[in-house]
Amino acid sequence: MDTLNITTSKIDFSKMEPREFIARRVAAMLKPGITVNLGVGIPTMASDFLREGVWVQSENGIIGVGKHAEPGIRKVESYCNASGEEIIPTKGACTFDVNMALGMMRSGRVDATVLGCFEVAENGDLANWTMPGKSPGMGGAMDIICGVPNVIIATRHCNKNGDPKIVKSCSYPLTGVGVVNTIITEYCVMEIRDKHLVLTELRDDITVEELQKITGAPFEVAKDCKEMTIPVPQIVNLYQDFSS
Amino acid sequence: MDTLNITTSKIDFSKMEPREFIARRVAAMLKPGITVNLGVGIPTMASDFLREGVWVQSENGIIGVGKHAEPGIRKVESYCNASGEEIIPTKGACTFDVNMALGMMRSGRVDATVLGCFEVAENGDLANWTMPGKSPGMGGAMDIICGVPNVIIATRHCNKNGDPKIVKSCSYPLTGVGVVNTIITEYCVMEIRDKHLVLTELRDDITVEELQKITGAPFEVAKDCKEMTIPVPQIVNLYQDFSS
Amino acid sequence: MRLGKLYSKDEVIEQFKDGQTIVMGGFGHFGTPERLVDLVLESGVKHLTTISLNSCKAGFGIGRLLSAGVIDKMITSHIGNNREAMEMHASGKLEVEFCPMGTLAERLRAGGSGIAGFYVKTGMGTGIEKGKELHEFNGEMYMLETALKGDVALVRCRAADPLGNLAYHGTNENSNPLVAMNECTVTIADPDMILEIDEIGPDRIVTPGVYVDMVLE
Amino acid sequence: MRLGKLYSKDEVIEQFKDGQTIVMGGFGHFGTPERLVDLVLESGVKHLTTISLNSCKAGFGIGRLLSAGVIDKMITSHIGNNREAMEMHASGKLEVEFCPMGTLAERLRAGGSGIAGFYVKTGMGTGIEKGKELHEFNGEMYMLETALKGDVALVRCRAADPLGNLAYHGTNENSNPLVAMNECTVTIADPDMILEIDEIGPDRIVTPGVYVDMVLE
Repeated sequence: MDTLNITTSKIDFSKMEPREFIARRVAAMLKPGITVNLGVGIPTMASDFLREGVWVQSENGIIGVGKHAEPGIRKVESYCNASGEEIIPTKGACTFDVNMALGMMRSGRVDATVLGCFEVAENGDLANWTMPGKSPGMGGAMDIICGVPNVIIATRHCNKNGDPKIVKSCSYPLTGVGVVNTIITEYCVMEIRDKHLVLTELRDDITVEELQKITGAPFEVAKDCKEMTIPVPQIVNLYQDFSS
Repeated sequence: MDTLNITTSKIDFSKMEPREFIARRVAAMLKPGITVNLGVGIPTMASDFLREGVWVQSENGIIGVGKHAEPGIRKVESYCNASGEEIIPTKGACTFDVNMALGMMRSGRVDATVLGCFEVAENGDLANWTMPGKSPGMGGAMDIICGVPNVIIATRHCNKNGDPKIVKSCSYPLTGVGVVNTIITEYCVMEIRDKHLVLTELRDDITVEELQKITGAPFEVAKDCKEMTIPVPQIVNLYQDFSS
Repeated sequence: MRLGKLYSKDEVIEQFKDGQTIVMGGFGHFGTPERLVDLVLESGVKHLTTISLNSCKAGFGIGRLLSAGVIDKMITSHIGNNREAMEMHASGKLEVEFCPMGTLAERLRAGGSGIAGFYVKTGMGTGIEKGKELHEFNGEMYMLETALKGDVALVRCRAADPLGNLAYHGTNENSNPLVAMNECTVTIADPDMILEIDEIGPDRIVTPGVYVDMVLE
Repeated sequence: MRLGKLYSKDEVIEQFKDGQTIVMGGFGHFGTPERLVDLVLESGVKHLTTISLNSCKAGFGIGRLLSAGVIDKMITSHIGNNREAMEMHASGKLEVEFCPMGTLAERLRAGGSGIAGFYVKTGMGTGIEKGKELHEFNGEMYMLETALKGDVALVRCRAADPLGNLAYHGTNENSNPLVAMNECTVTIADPDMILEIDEIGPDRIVTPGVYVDMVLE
């Protein structure tokens, strides 16, 4: 799940809505050839910014989620993503029932998933389905993370009260135990290595010290920690074999 | 599963091959509107003699098995029955995988099944998958009888050694316990009622005493025991609702 | 004489009773049987339990039954995209039994294919395994999930024929084939279009008519 | 650069090794991956275990591997339509592990969808439940059946595209979608025809390419 070694361009982050920034950074992380599940919220936004050749799987029964549909361009809404938003299927898409969609994930056929969170802990625990007074439910998240090897959390760094979402230990009921590999927020990219947070990318308008103040758990700064940017998309061939 | 109250015609049984006679009698028993599974051997022969409106299900994944295909009429063999013989699908047929085919039967969606046997006991036990020196295997039979409410056995009255196939108690490993409702042989129709055999139809060229000699278990003769004949097929409408 | 399994509005309405468990297809507002929801509402039945993937978007599917106050309890995996459902649940007006989506879908399939229960890892360690039977397979722990069945199954499909054969389109398929399979007392399809026998075609039929009791005309 | 998942004969042959468990689609001589059977034979591998619905008709599918003497053990539901298989089994030359067809199919699906085991009534009271865990559900006894996985899955299909999406036709579908789902090290499809991307169509694809590793050109 490395970022491809391609040209990067400087974007004025300060003018970009944080959720869009996160979605774009997530999209840039996804390598052509992989199949990735995108969860409700920021993750499904990423589908508008993906490189060609990235296959988006959605638990409602599709591989080949494309960009969001423009309202009103078609009469019958027949394709949606995990957020229940209308999308245009990509070339080569296929649809199936939700049983196959989730069975495919439990059995490890999907390479990665991008999910939102209420809390994510330094040991990789994830809480995103219920908290006092707010219980959206787990949807497909529990099924997804029990088989998908690479779990990426795409989230605002803090919640609406300004409290850290990245914590030492989750206080809400868990969605998964020790499953998270990568966290992407509007400020940084962190990896979870051996139950510890490692900062691998940081925006240039925030310092490590400032980031630590809004993060609820200690993190190590990777030796090769880079500036957080959004690489420019690369055109690829749908037929290409990226497996090697 | 009653025989429809329709005109019957006399057929010269002595000139008909016993397996064909059994298959024809089975076919006449199946009422338009029902869905019936036909097993390997004599049962699949019945599909050539069915009335219209009887839906034949086969465990290899089809509802709408029609008559056997004439050899060579088509280049690609795409439809077969449980015996692996090429058939022509009926109008309105549909195909599916074997998982659905057997799940449909386990969950009681198929009204009846017609199977062959090595032995069938007066209490409804069935043995048809393994015996010393001969083990064809159970195929779908065990799955089928665990959910299908009406189990009809279509079999020669005696085996190749002339020994009765209808017995007091099966000597071979069982395929099902107390599942059989009806037995059809080249000589008679018997029903299993409260773990006892009841003769309901008998050919006119054999006496009750003669039948008892080639039957390995005692049977009662039904008060309304009839001559065993093959009713003439009736034309029906595929769209008709036979449920009421 | 009835033409196969095609039924009128009035005949369908008769199927609904107070206190039933309704299994409904749909995800968000995609693939929800809206004409059948109309008839549930028209029937005036109350105190329903529903089984569905999620609570739909407000104004669609389950969401409409919820707004009408006829649902006592939902068995579902997600209500987060329906503010009304979230509020009713938070204020205690609606009982919600959450079940992971894949497990829920698998339980509906089990309840329609003679499978009493099955073992999955989904949710192990999160607390949802509490009270469930656990079993080790190849060194990993799994939890037992059991078959789920309803009274009435409401299915949205793209096409139906008079034999009750159904086909789906796009992601409107979602849970509909599983809902159609589920062993309910009555299974009713709401097709976008009714085609002649053989028009769908043997390969394209996803739900064989043997699973379907009524097709709404 | 490789064009998607299309592979040559020689590349496919490299996948076969002595002692592998091969899961093969097909029922009788319908829907058997004959071109892949050619390659198994050409590879010269031996001591195979096979998992299939039945032993096929002589001269087709599993039947050809059996005649070549490269199968040590079969896991199957039926060998009755293949006299050679019956004789090899009766004389002790072939080990056969019988499993009811629906249970076998369900075990292949379980072994491809993260389900470790499931409970069915199939065969209760016949003796095949011996040594299996039993469980009561709603007053009836069920037996635990476990997931089955192989090393190589061989799938026959009507159409494939370069992404590995597969579609089936008629009763040649039989076990092929379940074999394709099964979690094998390598899953290889033998299509009647290779179509362009999007030619099969999203609704008509039965096996998404994500399950398939190689499509034989």
